[in-house]
Amino acid sequence: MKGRKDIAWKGVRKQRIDQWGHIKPIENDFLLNPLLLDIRGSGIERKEYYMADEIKKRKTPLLDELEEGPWPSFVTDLKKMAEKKPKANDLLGQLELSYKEKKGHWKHGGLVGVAGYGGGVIGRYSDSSELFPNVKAFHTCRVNQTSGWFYTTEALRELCDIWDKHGSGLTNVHGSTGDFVFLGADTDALEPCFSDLTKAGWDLGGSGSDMRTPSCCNGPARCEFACYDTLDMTYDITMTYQDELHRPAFVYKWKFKMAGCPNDCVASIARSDLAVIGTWRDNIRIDQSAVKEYLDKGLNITSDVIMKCPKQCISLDRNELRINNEDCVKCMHCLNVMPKALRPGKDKGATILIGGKAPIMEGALLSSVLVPFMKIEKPYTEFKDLIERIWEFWDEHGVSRERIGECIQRVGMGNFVEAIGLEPLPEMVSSPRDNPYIFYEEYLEEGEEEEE
Amino acid sequence: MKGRKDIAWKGVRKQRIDQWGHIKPIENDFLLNPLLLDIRGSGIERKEYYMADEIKKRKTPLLDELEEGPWPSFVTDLKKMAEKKPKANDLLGQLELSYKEKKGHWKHGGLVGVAGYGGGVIGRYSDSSELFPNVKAFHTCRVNQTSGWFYTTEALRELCDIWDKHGSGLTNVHGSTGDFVFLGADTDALEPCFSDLTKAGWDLGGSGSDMRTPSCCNGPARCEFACYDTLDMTYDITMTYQDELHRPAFVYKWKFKMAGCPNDCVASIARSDLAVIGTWRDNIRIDQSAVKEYLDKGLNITSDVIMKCPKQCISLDRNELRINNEDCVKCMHCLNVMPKALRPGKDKGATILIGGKAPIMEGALLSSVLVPFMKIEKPYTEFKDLIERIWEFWDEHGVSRERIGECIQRVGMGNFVEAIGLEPLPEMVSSPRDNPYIFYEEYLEEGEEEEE
Amino acid sequence: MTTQALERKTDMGPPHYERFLHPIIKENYGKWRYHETLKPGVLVHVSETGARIYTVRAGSPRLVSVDFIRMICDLADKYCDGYLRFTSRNNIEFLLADKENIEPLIKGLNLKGLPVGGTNNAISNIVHTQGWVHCHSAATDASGLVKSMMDELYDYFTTMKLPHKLRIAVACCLNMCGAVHCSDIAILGIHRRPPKIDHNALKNVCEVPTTVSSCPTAAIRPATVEGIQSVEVDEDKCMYCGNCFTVCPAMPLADSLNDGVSIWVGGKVSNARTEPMFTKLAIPYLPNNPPRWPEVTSAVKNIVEVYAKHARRYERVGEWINRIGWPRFFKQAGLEFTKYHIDDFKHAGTTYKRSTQLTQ
Amino acid sequence: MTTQALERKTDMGPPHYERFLHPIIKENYGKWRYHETLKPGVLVHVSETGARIYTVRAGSPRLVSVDFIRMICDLADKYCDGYLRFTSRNNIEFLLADKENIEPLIKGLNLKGLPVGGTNNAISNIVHTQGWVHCHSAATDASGLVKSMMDELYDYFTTMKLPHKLRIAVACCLNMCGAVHCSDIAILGIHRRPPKIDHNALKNVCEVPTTVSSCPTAAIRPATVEGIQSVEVDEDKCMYCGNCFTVCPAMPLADSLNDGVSIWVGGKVSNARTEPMFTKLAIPYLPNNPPRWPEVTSAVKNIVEVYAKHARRYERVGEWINRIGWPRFFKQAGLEFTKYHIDDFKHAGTTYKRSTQLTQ
Ligand code: SRM
Ligand code: SRM
Ligand code: SRM
Ligand code: SRM
Ligand code: SF4
Ligand code: SF4
Ligand code: SF4
Ligand code: SF4
Ligand code: SF4
Ligand code: SF4
Ligand code: SF4
Ligand code: SF4
Repeated sequence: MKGRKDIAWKGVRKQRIDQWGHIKPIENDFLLNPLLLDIRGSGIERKEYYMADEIKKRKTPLLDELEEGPWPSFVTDLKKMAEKKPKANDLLGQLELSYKEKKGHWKHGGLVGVAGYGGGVIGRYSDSSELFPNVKAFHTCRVNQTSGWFYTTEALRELCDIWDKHGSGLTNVHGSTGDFVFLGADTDALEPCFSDLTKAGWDLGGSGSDMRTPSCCNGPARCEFACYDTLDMTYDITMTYQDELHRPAFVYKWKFKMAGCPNDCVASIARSDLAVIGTWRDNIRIDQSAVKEYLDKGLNITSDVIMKCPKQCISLDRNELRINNEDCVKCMHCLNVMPKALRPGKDKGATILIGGKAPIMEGALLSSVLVPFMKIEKPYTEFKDLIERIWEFWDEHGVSRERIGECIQRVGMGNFVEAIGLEPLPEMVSSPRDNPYIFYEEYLEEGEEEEE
Repeated sequence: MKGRKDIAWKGVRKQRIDQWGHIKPIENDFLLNPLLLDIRGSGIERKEYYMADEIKKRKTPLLDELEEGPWPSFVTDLKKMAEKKPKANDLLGQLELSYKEKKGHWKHGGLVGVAGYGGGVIGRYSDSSELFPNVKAFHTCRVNQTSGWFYTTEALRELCDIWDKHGSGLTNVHGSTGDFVFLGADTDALEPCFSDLTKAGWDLGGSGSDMRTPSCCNGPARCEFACYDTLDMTYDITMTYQDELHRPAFVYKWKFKMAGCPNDCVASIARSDLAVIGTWRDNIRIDQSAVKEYLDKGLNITSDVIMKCPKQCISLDRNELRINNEDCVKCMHCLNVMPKALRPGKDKGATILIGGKAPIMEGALLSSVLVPFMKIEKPYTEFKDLIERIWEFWDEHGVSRERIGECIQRVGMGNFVEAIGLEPLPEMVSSPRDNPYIFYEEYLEEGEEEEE
Repeated sequence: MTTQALERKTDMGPPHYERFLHPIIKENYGKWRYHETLKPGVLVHVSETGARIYTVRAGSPRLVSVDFIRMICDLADKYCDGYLRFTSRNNIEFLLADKENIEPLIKGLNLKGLPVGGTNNAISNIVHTQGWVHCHSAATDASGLVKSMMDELYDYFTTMKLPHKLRIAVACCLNMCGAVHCSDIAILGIHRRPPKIDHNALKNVCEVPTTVSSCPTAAIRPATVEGIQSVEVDEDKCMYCGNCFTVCPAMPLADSLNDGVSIWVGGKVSNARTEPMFTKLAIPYLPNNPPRWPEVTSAVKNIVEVYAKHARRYERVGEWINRIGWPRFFKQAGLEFTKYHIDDFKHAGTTYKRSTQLTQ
Repeated sequence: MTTQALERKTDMGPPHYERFLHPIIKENYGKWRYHETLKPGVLVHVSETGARIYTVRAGSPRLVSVDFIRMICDLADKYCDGYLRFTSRNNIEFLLADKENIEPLIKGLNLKGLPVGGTNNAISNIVHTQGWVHCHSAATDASGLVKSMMDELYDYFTTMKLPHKLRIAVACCLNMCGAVHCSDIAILGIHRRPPKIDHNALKNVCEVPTTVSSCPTAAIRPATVEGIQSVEVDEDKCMYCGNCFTVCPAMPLADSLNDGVSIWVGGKVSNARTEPMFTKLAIPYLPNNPPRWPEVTSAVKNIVEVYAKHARRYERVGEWINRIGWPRFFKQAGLEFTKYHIDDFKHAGTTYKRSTQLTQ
């Protein structure tokens, strides 16, 4: 990408075009405009809601119904906290109002944070603070979780103590992106809370147009299928890109998720811009005696394994299991059913996929194959080089609020892979194009020689 | 549709939006503008091509090479005709020039025809008439073929005689849409040729923005799989819509193709705007003794039939073939392999599919299910009613040069089926929507009652 | 690790995970050989060395207080040498060295009202989002919906009697923070009324061009309203995505009367057997009926039960539906098929049935 | 049937097909029970009544003279009681009542240079279009390409040794009159140079707004060129579709140096086993090399042979490729994969590989 600033491909849409054919100006960078962001926090004064008697007294008849039933009740927990914490108490009140009115009572956004960080805090203000003054401000701190969400009770208690001191005492363990979320802080409490966190060795995660907190499955820590060290890679990437995590500088958010194998227990293919999914490229290792064990225990290998193999490449020949590894697509099914008998090969690594996201604005995307197989080894140089080339590209060609998956579709996957220095590969597509609208990049002028 | 002129659905794109997000004005009706069409014929004077000696003498060294090889040579045939017909001779010359220069030598379009008809003739003028004066004009007449392309030698000779008299003597048997194509007439010859044709009982087919000549597979005439009378329906539809066939009045072309069963031997699903594909909805009829015959003759029913059934709904139980008809999707494979043993059920009819076309401008489309099952019986009233409702819709909502398949995608299949008075059915989709961008058509105002 | 100012530490990142690994895990890191499910919610992983680590998985509401966390810490201290983790679906996993501690731990958990399960052919915890508890965008609540549904589906969490894993997710608006786009069953909060514009506020807090261009369907036009430079919304073009509200606070969509929930089915993310799939629309609208959303819970339960009854072993919801076809799914689940089910978005045409392969 | 003027008959439509049906066909119309393929190109259809009609299928170049037609009529008179038909792929089908006539007819056909075959697991006749013979849009010739290819593939027409039917089509420009979008193998004429604008002509024969709006990629802009109100083309945005030329004759795309042929594979239209499929790009460009297009014929033959070698019985080309995956197809066929193969059109994203299911 360096020195290629001026490349222009054929056929690249210069505007962003959405699903309805509406053309978006490419200089639409409102969300990078700090001025604009600032005023979002100020919100709009909403008209007052009537204040019902039972709410004044924190009677919560509607929420109370959620204390029934076998599943653990967040209401019960909330109520206990409400006895101790005014913020929790007012949250309870406001939530009851929402249940009554079938409507939320939070103002729009709010730009707050800790000094020097652009991410990690989500500002939140009540639109009914006259009723619920203690949730007038009710920000969240996204505390960067540990790789694989492993904790000691000591560490958890430490986090609890900090949050007990500075906030509502309410948390999400964990947020959808993976953070340990402190739910409900005053603006004033943010810096002291952050200070206590860092003292104890914790830091904030991401929010806004930055790299978000990477997360991973428990991988080699507790899973036999892990094809690379998801925990270490996640830690390493998180540490390497602290600046990208904390100081929003991208055109939009960027999420990494690391899954140890194609089972994808962190839903990386659907929920991250860059998914690293472990796989292997040699033969599945078979332990025939364990096959026999499964058979003896009554497993119906034919119906439960052989018939379910998407490539029909397994057979059972007098209790010997055979796999035609050339046809196998490493889907994991046979290994999942017989983990004791089958193991990934020894030549392990990962498939790198790009572009997953939720639907706003152009429809949801699943990540797609960028590198069919990459060896994943410390210090992850090949991976980081690739990521940096991608970020450079995105920085140059991305439009504000355009995730990388959308950017690639706009620019064309072919142009994208070329620009970041990869070869186009048939593994990148489920099938080649079926339309004849090809942007051939060269043509001959009269007098020129015929091409070879 | 009558009396519904003012319906406006939610979410319908008021403009036509192409694949690149380019917004097309909806009043873009240039091809309906006869003035514009007229001047197309006048073409542009192209610069003269040098006239090689060998061409003057009708030496055709390049084309001659196409006389080699086992497949019958159109060149040999053309040359024979060239000896008799100056038009064929000049065609040969111009084609040799094209082979030499790797370029065609026909001018653009040309609006010619027979009186009262807007379709059936394609005008064509040479851009090198100084070299090849006899192909200065070289129009085609599209003669409406017979249903299923059945002929007697008498009829064929009749057509040959007419064409020998009026044109180049060259034909396409048949054109891609199905017509018997007379290739190469002078403008003057068109009316006399037409007159002789009609006298002999023949008529022209379609071209331009009209209904095109319908065509069909040989169906019940020579095929055991036919689920309805493709020949009769094609004839009936052709006769009923003579006006639509001959006087372009649509926003663009419209093609019907009738296939007797899901094998679709006329490629109707890919090549017609409206495909009628025979099918059935009761059980496949099995003749177990014929099953046994196939087995005896060595057919491997397990590998060739059972394993290939897409729904895995066939089994063989002590030489008895069983079909789980509830799961069967009428794909035809098992019947194709064992026609003597298996027959479609008795409750026959057709699936009606809509919208197939080539790629210009929004990418190729395959037709999609509009009516999962319709009884197809003379006089085809239900079918014709449906077609007329569709045409009315297309007339009202279609944009110039927008095939019905594109129109439906723009307007939305849901709105389309509603407008033509059909129920939305899950059979119309391969799957329901996966994006949440739903145009809910109603909402409640405050004070209104909650919906049921 | 960089330090920005003298008195403040920044960019130190999370603590290193090794600090938190159970000694058995540390020793057998990357050496796990296989696992077995001993009973619902209880796994054992066996190492090449023969070492074993036991896991007990307990459900959690995710929205929990520090006291709740301290309570589970007490249990982990007692039975797990102080080691525990959370899963990608917000369950709590207790990691045990000693098999003998499994039953006492489970008893302890049950005493505190926490269910054990979620493994294998079970419904695991519901991935969900903020809802009315914390988000400005919410069209429904998340925690309450989840509680209501898990109460109904409890039995499927604590047993393993389904044909295969069943994964449910909730998102309270179209932003889909719960990533409901690829779940076996998804519940999605929806608005159904175009934004009500606060023109006075708009002129102060939003830029007109930005607001206009935020709309995917070009429903927003600049307009002068009662002398104020503002915008107007062509209601025919609005599909309630909320993107304008994200960009301009003066265009709220939340509406007590019209907000509600839609139900989606058949997504998955694993690559096992079939490739990952998106969820597809099953029910376009059910009302918000807090505190227990009875329409939603019974609709979800119905789908689970139809799946449980008809799917084959190892078939995820989407795989089952693909085998039987959508027409039969709608019939078996007793759901109405409407025009809303027919895609009219970007790739709409690719979802039309372009074949005669139909069951009758 | 209406009559427009006194002296002219119009709108009478084609003659009724019944006139042209062989008596055996008329009697057994709709009563056919089954068929058998007696040998390549020869079918027998057996009726419920036991009656039989024999079919001999012969290849035709489609572009034929009246004398050619008369020649086949002679044969049909001699052996078929004067009854014959043409197929949807432009083959000639002779309909015989008498089995004894089959061999003499075949001999007669062969004498005239016409091959018999095209049934079952064969390559049938190539559906094709006008090419340089008659069309203004052509980027290549059709008849010559077909002749060159069928010479090479002759053996596959007269035998039935392929895994299954193989259907080839040719279209000489992107309009695709040969409907190549759903063939096992398709050959498509392509331009590769933006239109050269004849500004003088344009002002007379085209409307500027119409021309501008004809372009799918918005590559055409109004422009004043040497004082003439005309248009200009942004070459970076042109993908040579030819739609502007269809609308405006002053924008020809044909270009001796750059026109050529692209090769596509894996489409089908039947609903047998798998749903209909589009063809996909295999080779983005091969030069126009008349009279025999050696690059094209050998590329096509290579694909046929790789298919013949690797596909399983009853697998069409697309079904075979779907089973082995595109990466292996490219490897086995020795084809280069380029950025042109990656879709960048409307539904491009739906063709990306959104799964880890890969062979290595
Ligand atoms: C807290 C959290 C939900 C939760 O309850 O766990 C969350 C909450 C919000 N998300 Fe999210 N998202 C959260 C994970 C996700 C995920 C899931 C994931 O990361 O795996 C997604 C889907 C995956 C993806 O990124 O596409 C997600 C997709 C969105 C989107 C849509 C993005 C898109 O491109 O389609 C938005 C809208 C936006 O960015 O403007 C959004 C916006 C928001 C905002 C900031 C609301 C807004 O309009 O600005 C929410 C703040 C709520 C609040 O009051 O705290 N959030 N958001 C999750 C982050 C916690 C954490 O750090 O761990
Ligand atoms: C003669 C024929 C090709 C042949 O050699 O057989 C033909 C020839 C032309 N077609 Fe075609 N089309 C012919 C069948 C088709 C088919 C196949 C079919 O009908 O099964 C298709 C694809 C199916 C479809 O309709 O989509 C077809 C799709 C087109 C298109 C693209 C339409 C689209 O929506 O994508 C055009 C362009 C246009 O309409 O502007 C076109 C335009 C043309 C024009 C009129 C050229 C033009 O730019 O205006 C050609 C005149 C050639 C000439 O000089 O005679 N022709 N055209 C076929 C008609 C003969 C007949 O009546 O039997
Ligand atoms: C603990 C956890 C990873 C983590 O780091 O947190 C995990 C752990 C295991 N997963 Fe998973 N999966 C976990 C979330 C997931 C997810 C993500 C999600 O649900 O959002 C998926 C993708 C689901 C999807 O496709 O929508 C997932 C798809 C699988 C599969 C593939 C299932 C399938 O056939 O589609 C397997 C294999 C199996 O179950 O046979 C699997 C298997 C396993 C095994 C057996 C792996 C092993 O050998 O240790 C683990 C115990 C499974 C169990 O629960 O029965 N895991 N697993 C996650 C537990 C979540 C929970 O609390 O329930
Ligand atoms: C004569 C013809 C219909 C007509 O009215 O003209 C015809 C006639 C028959 N077709 Fe066909 N098909 C004819 C064009 C087609 C087409 C259209 C095309 O090629 O453009 C198709 C769709 C091809 C595609 O999918 O791309 C077609 C797909 C089939 C199939 C399905 C093959 C498959 O498995 O995909 C069968 C069944 C089979 O072959 O087992 C079939 C079977 C048959 C049978 C056996 C039906 C019968 O019982 O009589 C007929 C003799 C077949 C043979 O050639 O071996 N016919 N058949 C057409 C002959 C064309 C030719 O000259 O070769
Ligand atoms: S993704 Fe694979 S390696 Fe990671 S926890 Fe799941 S099964 Fe184990
Ligand atoms: S991993 Fe999947 S594709 Fe490979 S052999 Fe096992 S079941 Fe088959
Ligand atoms: S489409 Fe069906 S009915 Fe018609 S010829 Fe082909 S196989 Fe026979
Ligand atoms: S018609 Fe097709 S789906 Fe039905 S039983 Fe036969 S092979 Fe199976
Ligand atoms: S899904 Fe919507 S409402 Fe729920 S947390 Fe995310 S942005 Fe907020
Ligand atoms: S909700 Fe979405 S569709 Fe409606 S006006 Fe706002 S941005 Fe446009
Ligand atoms: S494919 Fe193109 S060049 Fe060939 S006949 Fe059709 S319009 Fe003419
Ligand atoms: S050939 Fe097609 S893309 Fe190129 S200028 Fe003409 S219409 Fe536009």
